Amino acid sequence: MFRLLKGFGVTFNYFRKKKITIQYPDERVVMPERFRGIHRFFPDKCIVCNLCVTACPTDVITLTGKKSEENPKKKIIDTYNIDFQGCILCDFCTEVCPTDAIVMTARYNNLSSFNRSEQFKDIEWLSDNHVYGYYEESDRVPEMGERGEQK
Amino acid sequence: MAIKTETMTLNMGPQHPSTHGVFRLVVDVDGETIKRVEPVMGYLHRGSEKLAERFVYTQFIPYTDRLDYMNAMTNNYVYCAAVEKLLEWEIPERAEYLRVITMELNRIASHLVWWGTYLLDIGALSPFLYAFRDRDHCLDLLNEISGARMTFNYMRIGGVKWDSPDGWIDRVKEKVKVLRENINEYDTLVTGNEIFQSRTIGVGKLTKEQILDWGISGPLARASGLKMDIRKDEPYSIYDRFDFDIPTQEEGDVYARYKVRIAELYESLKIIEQACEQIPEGDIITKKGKRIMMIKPPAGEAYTRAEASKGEIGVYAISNGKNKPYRIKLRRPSFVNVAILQELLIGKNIQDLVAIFGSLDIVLGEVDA
Amino acid sequence: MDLLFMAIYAVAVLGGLLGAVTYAILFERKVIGYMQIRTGPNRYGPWGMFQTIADVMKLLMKEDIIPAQADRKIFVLAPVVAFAPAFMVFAVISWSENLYAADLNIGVLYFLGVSSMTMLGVLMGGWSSNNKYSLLGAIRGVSQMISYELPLVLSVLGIVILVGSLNLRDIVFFQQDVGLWFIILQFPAFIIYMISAIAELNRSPFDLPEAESELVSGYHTEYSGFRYAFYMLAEYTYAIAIAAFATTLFFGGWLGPAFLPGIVWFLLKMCLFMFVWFWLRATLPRARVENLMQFCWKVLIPLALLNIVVTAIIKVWMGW
Amino acid sequence: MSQETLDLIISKVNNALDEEVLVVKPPETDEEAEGEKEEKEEIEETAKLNFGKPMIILDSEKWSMDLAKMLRDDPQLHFDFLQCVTGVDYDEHMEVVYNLYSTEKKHYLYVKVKTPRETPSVVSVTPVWRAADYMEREIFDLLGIEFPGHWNLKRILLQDEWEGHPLRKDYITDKKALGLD
Repeated sequence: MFRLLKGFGVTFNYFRKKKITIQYPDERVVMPERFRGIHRFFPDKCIVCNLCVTACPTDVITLTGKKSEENPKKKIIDTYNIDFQGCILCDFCTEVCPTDAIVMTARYNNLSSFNRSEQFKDIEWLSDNHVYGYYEESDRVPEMGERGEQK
Repeated sequence: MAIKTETMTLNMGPQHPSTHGVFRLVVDVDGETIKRVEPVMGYLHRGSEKLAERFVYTQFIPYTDRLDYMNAMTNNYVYCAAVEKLLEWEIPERAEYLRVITMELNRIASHLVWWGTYLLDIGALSPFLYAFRDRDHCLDLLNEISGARMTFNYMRIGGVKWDSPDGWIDRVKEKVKVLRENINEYDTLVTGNEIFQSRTIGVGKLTKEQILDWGISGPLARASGLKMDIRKDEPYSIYDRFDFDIPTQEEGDVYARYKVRIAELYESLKIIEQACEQIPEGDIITKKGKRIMMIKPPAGEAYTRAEASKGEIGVYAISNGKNKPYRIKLRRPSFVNVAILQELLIGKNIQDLVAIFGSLDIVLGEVDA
Repeated sequence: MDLLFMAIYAVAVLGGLLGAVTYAILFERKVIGYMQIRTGPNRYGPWGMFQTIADVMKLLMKEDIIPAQADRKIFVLAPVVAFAPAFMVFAVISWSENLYAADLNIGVLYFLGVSSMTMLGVLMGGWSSNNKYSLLGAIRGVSQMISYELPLVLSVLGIVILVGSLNLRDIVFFQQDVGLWFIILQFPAFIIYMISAIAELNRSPFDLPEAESELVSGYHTEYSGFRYAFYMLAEYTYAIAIAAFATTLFFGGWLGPAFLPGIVWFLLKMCLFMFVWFWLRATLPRARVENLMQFCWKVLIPLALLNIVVTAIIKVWMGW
Repeated sequence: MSQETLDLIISKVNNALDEEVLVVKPPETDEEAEGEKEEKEEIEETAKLNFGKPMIILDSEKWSMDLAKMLRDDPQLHFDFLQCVTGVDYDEHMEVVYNLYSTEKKHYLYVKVKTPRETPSVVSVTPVWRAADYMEREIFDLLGIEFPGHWNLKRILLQDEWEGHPLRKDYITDKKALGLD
């Protein structure tokens, strides 16, 4: 008849326990290194192979290349845009990239904007995206193997 | 003396606190008694099946995440398994184990969400937060291994994407212990509660015949005494290596469904524990599977099914030998299960509507595909 | 001169009440938050002290919406009707030995009579908003409040029999003389009172009229802004009134060890009551409609009647 | 096991229809495989094992409610659980695939029902398996296959005013009209 009274014990027990809320803007969850956050782009490494464009299921990546000045056989990246309105952060672009020129950071909080057009991120924004997370140091080269075995 | 009454049409949804998304129920009520129900859906229709025909095989995997976003791992699995069946590939052992562990973790997360939101529908506030705390334990683990908390995109045709990070298996084992304790606590808080029982016992009964007739699967079927679990009936992946039971209940009411789901939580924990013990070293993906853009199954068709947290999820994949699927049909358990509503709710009152509707555990992403 | 005093007292009580309601809401959110392993409001002011004030400010600044199809006059009047009786009953509450408004010799009767009018606000609000959820909520609310009025009244009768007076201050003095609070002497009555009080207040687990998972928000679905705030105010005022009434009847009012003034004891006891209600809300699911009615008519009322009979027999037998 | 089930199904269905509707390709022996291959391909195979599970292919005229009832009620077949209904648009014809499962006998059956592309129409099985209710509506919605005998055949996922059937291969996605471009 009075099994419901047991429940009061449970809730009162929690009343005394330590709270687990994370006070978001003050404290932030650190995402694990594999976290598929917002992209970072390394223009120097890109070989303009267009693989990320073909791999993207949502067709949000557009890029153009130009001839390198020093070595006319080599192509270098000219523009590289991701339209984050459609990006589903699926990681296929980084998975197919042969040179790790595009990687995903553990960052998750810099896409909010008041304007749709601001979701359109260009090469500068993407290569500058190193505020925190796993790819914090701008000069750090992600090692092979760390990003998985598929390379 | 008969009192003259008039029916009133009540539109529950598309925005209503207990329809769990954009689902609409057109209900004719006489007082609070329901005379007619018409479920209206499609508000979240994204044309997943159409999209699949546009993609190469691998590219569709992130879209399966978005069907039943509470239990995305099994969706991943069943799609990959369907293509693997067409390709007739062998999957490395370790990949299978990782698949099972992640699927079961995700099943726990899904059931916990059901548990919390269902009690919120019934009117208890706290279980929701307790459940989400424990669900977060699962999601953190899945985040670590797959890089996302809900839309995992973890499995690949031929294996899985990542190997488990260092110490992950140990962390899973620890969390299993924590979860087991917490789930015990839920039992104390809710299962014996008389008010909860009065809301659920004898409400929304489904007979075995109804279950079979309407093609209902998963915990709903098992709560009506039908011992039907694809993990046992037709062991896919490596489920035949684990020792676990299929919890069933005979009553078929809401309370039975509740008990089946709670019992399933324990079974899933059991499977995870065993899998963590047995997991071998080795490859995580077949050689051919690594070339994700180049997968070309031979022409053919196959229906593959798996036990998702909501019921039987199936993929009917048809290949014509090209690198894009010819047709992908998704058998979504929620979509099939929700059909029973139009029959089940007649004659009940609005309060029971919420209790019954919640007990079906549908996810609108899956209903509308 | 008396009139002036009365007006001042009423304004003072109203002011105090506004503050009390503000912090009752904060208290509720904090208690429930703590029970749900979170901290509750903590952004405005230290420990979230100004959260409710900010909420009220927001509500006051909102656009005042009256649905086009609503019955305007009744719609506007309903929150006031809900609030007025809840506030009026404070006239007979005696905060401490010396602090009271009216030493009314029919205090209990006045309290019960006036407070039962709050249900009119629910009915008017639910009916006039011309919303189906509101209507259903109002139907549930009125049937529930009328039904539970009975056990509430009956549970108090035992005390009235023992004391032999309807004056609330006499009841407290009686407890002082006997040296026992009525919670011990009239324990069954206390339980009945607590349960019917929850139903009267539409609080969880009997919050069917505003069951948010079924009826969106019940009888005040269409209310927004200031009018919604008024409903909130009425609800919490009534809760405080019921708690104050219970404190007087069962917990010996302002009685307590002398190191604290009587009014502090009174408020502390009220807080205890409120805490129990919040605790219930954090623990229990919502009850069933049929069960609610059955429980009232088949369990609570017979029990209350039994309690009256037993009390009367004891009274005669003991010769009090 | 599966081969036996297939044989059983073939005999039962052929019995019910009173003609040899279902034809199995005789198992190829090594000698035959070389010489007679071309001839055999001309006989259309209407019953086979698909990944170890029986599959039968029928024309929509042959597929009827009685046949469905037989599949469900026959004590040896006992297909009481309809798993999945799939509609497929092959460019030359359309197909509806019923995946049946027996919870007692634990065997499966794929029933493929072919229907012409111009006037696609397949008898509804909702009176036999209510599970087909929503799944057939979905196919009607997305592929435009009619299901005579369905009690409430109308669009389910798309809105009622939608034009065309998106899952048909010749459907042109008008991105402009959808606001995607």
